[in-house]
Amino acid sequence: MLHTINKSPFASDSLETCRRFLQPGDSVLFIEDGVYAVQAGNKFASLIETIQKNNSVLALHPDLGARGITVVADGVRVVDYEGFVELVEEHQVNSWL
Amino acid sequence: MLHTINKSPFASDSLETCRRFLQPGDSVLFIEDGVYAVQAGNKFASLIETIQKNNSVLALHPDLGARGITVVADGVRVVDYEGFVELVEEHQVNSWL
Amino acid sequence: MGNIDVGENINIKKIMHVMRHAPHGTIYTYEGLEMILIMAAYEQDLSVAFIGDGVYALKKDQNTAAIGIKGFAKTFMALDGYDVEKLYVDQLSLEERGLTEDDLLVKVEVLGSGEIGKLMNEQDVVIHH
Amino acid sequence: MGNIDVGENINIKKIMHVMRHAPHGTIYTYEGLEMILIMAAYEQDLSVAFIGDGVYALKKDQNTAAIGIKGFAKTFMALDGYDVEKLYVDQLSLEERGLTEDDLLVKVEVLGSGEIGKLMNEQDVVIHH
Amino acid sequence: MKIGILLKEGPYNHQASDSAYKFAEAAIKKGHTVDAVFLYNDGVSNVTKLMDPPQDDRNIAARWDALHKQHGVEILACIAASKRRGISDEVLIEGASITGLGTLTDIAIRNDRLITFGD
Amino acid sequence: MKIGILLKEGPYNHQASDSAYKFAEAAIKKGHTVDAVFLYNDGVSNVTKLMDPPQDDRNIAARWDALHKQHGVEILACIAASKRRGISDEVLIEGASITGLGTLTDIAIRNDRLITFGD
Repeated sequence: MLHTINKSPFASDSLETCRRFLQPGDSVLFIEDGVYAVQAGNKFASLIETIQKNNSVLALHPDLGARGITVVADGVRVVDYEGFVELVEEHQVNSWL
Repeated sequence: MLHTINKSPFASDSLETCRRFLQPGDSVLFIEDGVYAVQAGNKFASLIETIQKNNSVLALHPDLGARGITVVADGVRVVDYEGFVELVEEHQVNSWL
Repeated sequence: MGNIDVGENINIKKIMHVMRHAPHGTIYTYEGLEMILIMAAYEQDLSVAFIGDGVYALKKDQNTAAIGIKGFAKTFMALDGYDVEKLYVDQLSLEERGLTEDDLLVKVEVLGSGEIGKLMNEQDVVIHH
Repeated sequence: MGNIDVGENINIKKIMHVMRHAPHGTIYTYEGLEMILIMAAYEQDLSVAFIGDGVYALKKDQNTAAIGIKGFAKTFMALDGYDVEKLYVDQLSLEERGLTEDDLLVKVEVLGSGEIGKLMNEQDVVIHH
Repeated sequence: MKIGILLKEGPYNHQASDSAYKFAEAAIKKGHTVDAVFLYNDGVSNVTKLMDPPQDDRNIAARWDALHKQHGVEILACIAASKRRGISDEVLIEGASITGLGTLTDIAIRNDRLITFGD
Repeated sequence: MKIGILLKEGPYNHQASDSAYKFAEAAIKKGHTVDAVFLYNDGVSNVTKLMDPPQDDRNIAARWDALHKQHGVEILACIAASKRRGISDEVLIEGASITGLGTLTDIAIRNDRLITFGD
């Protein structure tokens, strides 16, 4: 399953809530304001590291760029909309709103 | 100053953020989904107690009733819209959105 | 409908609705419920999960008269009559909010997040409200 | 306008705009900025505080071309030309986000929440965006 | 006391409209003047006359219209925000007008209080 | 692959509209069929032809209209949600229609994927 998270983890509980429901092998894609979660060096760094033990973590490049995020946490894969579509080809989608 | 908070403290950072900016003597009024903060026995009980050392804490009765909240944390004053207007008579307003 | 053999009914989809917002502050729960009631007529394999502030939707004693908004909490009690019987509530979400099953209007299955996560994972469609 | 003697100018109001949302995910910061630019023409005592995700509005290197939304970060650099000079940034909000003053597009005053709280308290009007 | 209201969310989707209305009603009842309700962001969608909720529900646009007609409260939608969202004179309720942000500034200046409702 | 999209927020105020559009565009470019964009909650406000943003900005309604005309993507607004928010045939762009939630159920059933964008 592909989980998308579109809200800033500082403002919303989406990330903290979603992570409890992840199954091993699920992917997590950060989009829109969600991408702030993977900015290198912020207070969610260790949470992102923990999630990566069982899940791949991705972030949408256009949204990172729009927000001036140039460096992402280790191991986070950056994809564009084409990559987003590929993820949707592979998985059913669970958009955490 | 009267601070109003209208978001659930579980879903949003409004309460945690607002509290850092409170000045002694300011009042805090919980409205809409904000009233979940003062439901007795939830995980924000000690935060509400701390805030009450320097600030009065109020909650809007119509919003409590709509959400089935029958018992509020100790010391929280419950007001209706008339009481809300009285608070606005006494203070400038700072609505944390 | 009872149990459906998916092998013989390839058009039966597993659809989970996830209630994530508190009621009344926003319309998501209410319009979500309207969606569930319509979908119930299509004989799909529907379930509803209440997660985070979504558990508040089921709180007893809601009375919206004084805010001038239509109440709908009791409509959840009618879901059973529409054969929507799979109602899952996230245990930690209840606990953090100082709530227990006794505070809820309808009979639900209280599950750990791992169990709900597993059910989510089996769905064809997941819709958050 | 420089310093205004409030005693002689009872119509000068202290108005603080509070930026609380990240840019682009919602329009609040952008339409907030439009509001500030108009209000700037009215010679009131304006200030802008950046709190929580609001600090992201000032982040350098924003390029919105690939999301198809108009960028506006640079408009904050123009505020000075409108005599909106009181820009306050909450220190803890920066720190939690792994940011420093060097990451910001414009020169601001970085203050503790107590200091910003005191300034808020002196306002006639506070508008959150 | 003279009070201005700033409303930043659309009808039904957020409680902000309802809270703002209930507050205005209570303030008027206590003898205050509610000078204006200024609609910003999605708030501009409060005043379309095409709104047609179920019969047993409140009609939010009609309620603002009545507030204007009965108590002289100005109901004002920001023009820039309205244009983005498809609110124009064509669909506006009688009691509302479209205006600029300068008017909001005037409201902030001439009232004793400005109170915001939103998300 | 056949893909349905559910869009739950209005234009401009939330990025959801833009994300949904960019996703649809990319999916079509990769050879997939985007069957329909179903508008729910404030999402119904995406398709008013009265939308009139600044000239240097995107016109979100016109963009949905073009997506329908160029790629046959059905653009559908929920009738109950539309009525609450003042979206009716009177203001609808040509490429969109108003329909019931049953249609969304059909979309969920007949597509390989249903992906939601919202707040």
